[in-house]
Amino acid sequence: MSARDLLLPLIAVLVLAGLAFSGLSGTLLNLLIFMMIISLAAQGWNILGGFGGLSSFGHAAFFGTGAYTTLILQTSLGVNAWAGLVAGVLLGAAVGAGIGFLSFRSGLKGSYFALITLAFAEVLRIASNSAPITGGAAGILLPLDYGFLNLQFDDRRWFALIAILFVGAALALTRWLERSRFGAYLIAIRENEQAAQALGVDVFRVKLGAITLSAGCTALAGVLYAQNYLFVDAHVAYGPWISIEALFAAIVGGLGTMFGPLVGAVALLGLGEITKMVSGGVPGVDLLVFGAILILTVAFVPGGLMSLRQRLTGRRRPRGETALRSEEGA
Amino acid sequence: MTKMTGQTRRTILKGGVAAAAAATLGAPTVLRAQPAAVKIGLLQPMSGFLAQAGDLASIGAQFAVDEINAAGGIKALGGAQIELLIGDSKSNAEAGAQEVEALNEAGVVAIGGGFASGISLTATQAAARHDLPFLVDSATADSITGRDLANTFRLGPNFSMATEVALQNLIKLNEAAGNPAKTVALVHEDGLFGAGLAQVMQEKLPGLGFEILETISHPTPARDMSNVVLRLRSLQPDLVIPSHYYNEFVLMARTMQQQRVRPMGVYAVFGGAASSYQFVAEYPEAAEGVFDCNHWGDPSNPTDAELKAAVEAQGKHYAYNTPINYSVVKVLAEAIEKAGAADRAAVTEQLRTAEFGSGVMPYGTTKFGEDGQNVNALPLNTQVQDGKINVIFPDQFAQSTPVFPVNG
Amino acid sequence: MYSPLIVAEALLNGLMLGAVYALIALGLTLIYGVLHIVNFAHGALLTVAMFGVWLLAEHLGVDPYLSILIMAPAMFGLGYAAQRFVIGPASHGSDNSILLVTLGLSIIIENGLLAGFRSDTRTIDTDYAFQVVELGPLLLSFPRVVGLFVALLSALVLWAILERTDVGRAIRAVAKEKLGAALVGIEVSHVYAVTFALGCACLAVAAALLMPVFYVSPTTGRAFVLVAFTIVVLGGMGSIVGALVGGLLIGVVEAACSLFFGDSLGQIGIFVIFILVLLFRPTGLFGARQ
Amino acid sequence: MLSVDGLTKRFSGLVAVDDASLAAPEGRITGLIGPNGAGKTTLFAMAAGFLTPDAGTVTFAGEDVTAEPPHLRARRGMARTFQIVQPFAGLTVRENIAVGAHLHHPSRAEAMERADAIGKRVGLAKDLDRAAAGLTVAGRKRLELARALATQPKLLLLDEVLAGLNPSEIRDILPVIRAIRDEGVTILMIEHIMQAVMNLCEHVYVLAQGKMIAEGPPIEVSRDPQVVEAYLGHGAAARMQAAGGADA
Repeated sequence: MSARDLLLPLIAVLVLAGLAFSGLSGTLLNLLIFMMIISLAAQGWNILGGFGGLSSFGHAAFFGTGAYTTLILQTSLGVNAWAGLVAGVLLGAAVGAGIGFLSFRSGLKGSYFALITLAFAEVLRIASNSAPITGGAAGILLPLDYGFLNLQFDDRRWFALIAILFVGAALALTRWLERSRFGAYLIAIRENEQAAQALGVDVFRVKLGAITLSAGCTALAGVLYAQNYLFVDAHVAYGPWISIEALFAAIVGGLGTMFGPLVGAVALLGLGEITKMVSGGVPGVDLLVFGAILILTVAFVPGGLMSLRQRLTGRRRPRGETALRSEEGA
Repeated sequence: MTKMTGQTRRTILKGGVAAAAAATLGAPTVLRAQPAAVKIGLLQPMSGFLAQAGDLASIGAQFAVDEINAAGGIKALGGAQIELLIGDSKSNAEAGAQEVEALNEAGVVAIGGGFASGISLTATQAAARHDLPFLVDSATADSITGRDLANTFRLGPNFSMATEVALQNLIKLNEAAGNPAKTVALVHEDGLFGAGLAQVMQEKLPGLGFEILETISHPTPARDMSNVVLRLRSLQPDLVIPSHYYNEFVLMARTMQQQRVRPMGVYAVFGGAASSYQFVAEYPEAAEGVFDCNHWGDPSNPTDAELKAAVEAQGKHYAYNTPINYSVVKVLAEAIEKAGAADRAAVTEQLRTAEFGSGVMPYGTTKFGEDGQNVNALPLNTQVQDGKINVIFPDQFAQSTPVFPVNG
Repeated sequence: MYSPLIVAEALLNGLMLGAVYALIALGLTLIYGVLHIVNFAHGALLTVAMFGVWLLAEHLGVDPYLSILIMAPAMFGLGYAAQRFVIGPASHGSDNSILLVTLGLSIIIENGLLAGFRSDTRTIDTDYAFQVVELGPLLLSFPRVVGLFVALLSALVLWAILERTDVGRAIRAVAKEKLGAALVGIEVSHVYAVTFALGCACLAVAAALLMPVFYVSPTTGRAFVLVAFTIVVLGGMGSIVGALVGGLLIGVVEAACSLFFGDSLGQIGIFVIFILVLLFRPTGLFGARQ
Repeated sequence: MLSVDGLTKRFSGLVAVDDASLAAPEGRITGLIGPNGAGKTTLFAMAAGFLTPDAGTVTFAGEDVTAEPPHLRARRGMARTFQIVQPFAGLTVRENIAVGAHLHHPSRAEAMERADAIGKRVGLAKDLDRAAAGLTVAGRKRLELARALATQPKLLLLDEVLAGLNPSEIRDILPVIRAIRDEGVTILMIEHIMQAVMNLCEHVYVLAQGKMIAEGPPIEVSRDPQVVEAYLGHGAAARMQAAGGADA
């Protein structure tokens, strides 16, 4: 990876940061922060689902672990928020490695993998709803206390900036994937596991690495979420909503592309706001539109929004497309 | 309904951004030359699994707004009208916090409501970011007012206050009948509300001479109550103390009827359905005799009957959400009146120091303590008797005498 | 801890509810066995059927059990259209895409219902909902007894359709050898849609059996779909007998768990079974070894 | 280089490979022939580690690798192609080959460079930027070969790389294989096309119904009437002789 490879992530960070400091109203700033959080979760999903071709329905397991970890450490051990953040990411990654170890050792993929991840997330949701350490059904509330070390800011633009920087870091991570042997191996596994094996790829280890990275990234989204709302409960942390948002943003944006999840998160959440406005607040209409967009994307633009741009500029890289269809040949 | 005139000033926030857009596009039509309207926010679950509660709450709040506006608005502000902005918390804590941001942006002076504890916890904190006074209605978790948030107040009683009253009344009830009840089974939903209440009961009941046979928890929503009721049938407790939301309460009561489980009493604390007219109307047999200790309007206050009529006029069934949110708006309006300005800090200051009426709730004067809890808040005990929900305790509000044991 | 009578009644309850679970799982496993797809929209389609039963009862006064006669064909048509015109064309036949398309479909259905009916829970009040059948000392819920028998009868009908009709033979041919079936002139996409439709018709029957004792809201199906997946995986993906036995088994396990560990933790039991089966015996109890 | 001894594999009661042994000596092209369903591909899969034998051992460069998974064997220098081609369909030809090259070249740039060179060598120069899915059958076969070569193998296991090609395509690819051998890569190939076997292989094994029934130089084996009549069908011997005679 060269310095040039980092240029695009850098530009993205500058544009987003400029937006955050352009005098947005509080609501729009909140929306921007939320977009960044969903983008991070989707960027995590994209590593496993987009590059590795393993669709998870249970990324909530990682998101929630990140969120709970940082809040538990802060409220009961008095650890500072940044240490909580690191711990949250590490523990989230560890949960990913654990689930990956069990699933990949049993050779689960496709629907089976999707279902088992969903089941793991549900087990965590039910358990955290009654376990004392997660505050049971009450959840955990972090007291309002501004300060850099607490990762809470009176002026929310600073929080937005931190979220944007993390999104930038995840973009750089994705770019590294595109430029590294690990990434090439991961894509090779997505395209054809057996052939990859024959070429010396340790399929199990590469998948395990991918789910660990993926989980860490989504756990970071969970940490930021907890830090932003200062509250998590079992539904917020481990509920199916975040698994679905992450998957939506990544697929609609463009699987296995660097900017896909970010573009997808911004487009979907922006569209969600517009739908809410147009529908006059009828509940469910925004998600209904999401569902329709998901189907249309899979049906007509399997490469996601990013492939539209490439179609326009005439470049062809059929990656996302095969990511969706990778099982055909298997 | 003469009070509901043409100028209903109710605006439902259409999502966060929409609200912001509306705010910048200028205020809604103002009739004649009037001082600028004062905006009060109401945060309620208008959608999601608690939507019924939010609906009933908004009727009460709107009723209060119309009443105040018809009587000349906020006099200290030259008769400024009140505009009620309803934010939909979608029955979840995160959306609640987001709606508070939207309400803030729309320029409200204060927010009332919250309904559920989880939502209220995050919403009050979000409001605190903007020094926005927040008057919680019926959310009961003690921790809501115990967090040094200067902006947070609660009109209704919290868990500890309510369970204390409920237990006192339970003992009174039992003593009056010659202490027949000795054993108890607790049935609770495993959420913040049910689990919290069950915990308090587990701590206190043994000291009061009751033996807890078993504590049974179930998730919300529950698919099926037959195992819960089977366990009750096996245990044969004298009393069943349930704490769950509406659907589960109904399911349990009907299954108990089916399985012929008839304890001496079903004694609910903040029961989801026990003091809901919908339950009483739809399943009179299952509801008959059920006790509840809950938020409840003062039956001797004529406005309470008017509120009930207003709800029924819309083809809905009355529950406590209406009177308590009516009262929340009344208290907030009084605070604005006393502050003499549509200013958040001034309103907060008034709430912290002054005394207020209590709308239609049986609290006498409302006075907020150091932590923001209304020190005079009081739940009432009711019993379903002949298809009517009657107040049985405390004596000064009682409409009838309790029937206990119910199965005797 | 409990008297044998109570335990027996709880297990019987579980067995009877399990029969309805089995019916839901039957549709899922049939679709998997023939189309080789995991239909994630199964729960949402169940919700649609339950709302259908509710609407018929509420507005036309149709008895929930009688509404099977209307709902089963209606759901058959809906299922046919969904597979033929949405799922099939949109997913280009790839496993991952089908999963995503059916997920999208379930989100559309759930939120469409939410927009139309709000999230209120709806119930049907029937005279017999809380009646009991007295079997010696046991008090058995009447709707559950009906559920058990109708579910078993439906399974029998489904079996007869598969074994004794031309369309059933075509379905079995496609399930075994898609290419070969296509070569002898069977229209595969039509057979796929019929299979999907049969699965949906099973849901209609299940919905009618559930409504007298249960409520429906736009997310009700979710509670059942994971149970159904567990049954299908346990019984072996694609195995009809497996789904039946698995359903009854899960019903009993659930009842036992919730009797002894409480309803909250009883739920975990099902997921744990699900995970263990997937990890250690993904072919299920009745599935063929691969 | 490679030797398998007494390999046996059963599938639910059916014996696919029964006590089969063979050796592929270093620097030579060894052939494995036999009628359809003889168990050749199963034997190959066991040699490369994709299947675990029920009995027997696989020895590679003097070490027992019977229990090693395929990726570790690849790292030792064993590469295989698949009878049914398995391209990474969504990637370009260059990227496909680079996956193989990555085995010894962690750097992306180096791997791509190697991929270019190998692509040119097997005759894919003009297709390097195309999606692998868009290649012709012949192109895909070349890609299989190129990817395997990119791992810098000591032993190449070729599973019917010539099947499905027309005579002129075969004529083009034969020298490529011979050149690979000349660079010191040992080759073991399964092949149906007799012309190629006679042409390329120094030593041939014959597998039938899971059992090794003959071995020797191709000419000898092809003249073994037992082999010809029992396993290659009537008249096959004559065809083989004609082909061998014309070309050798």
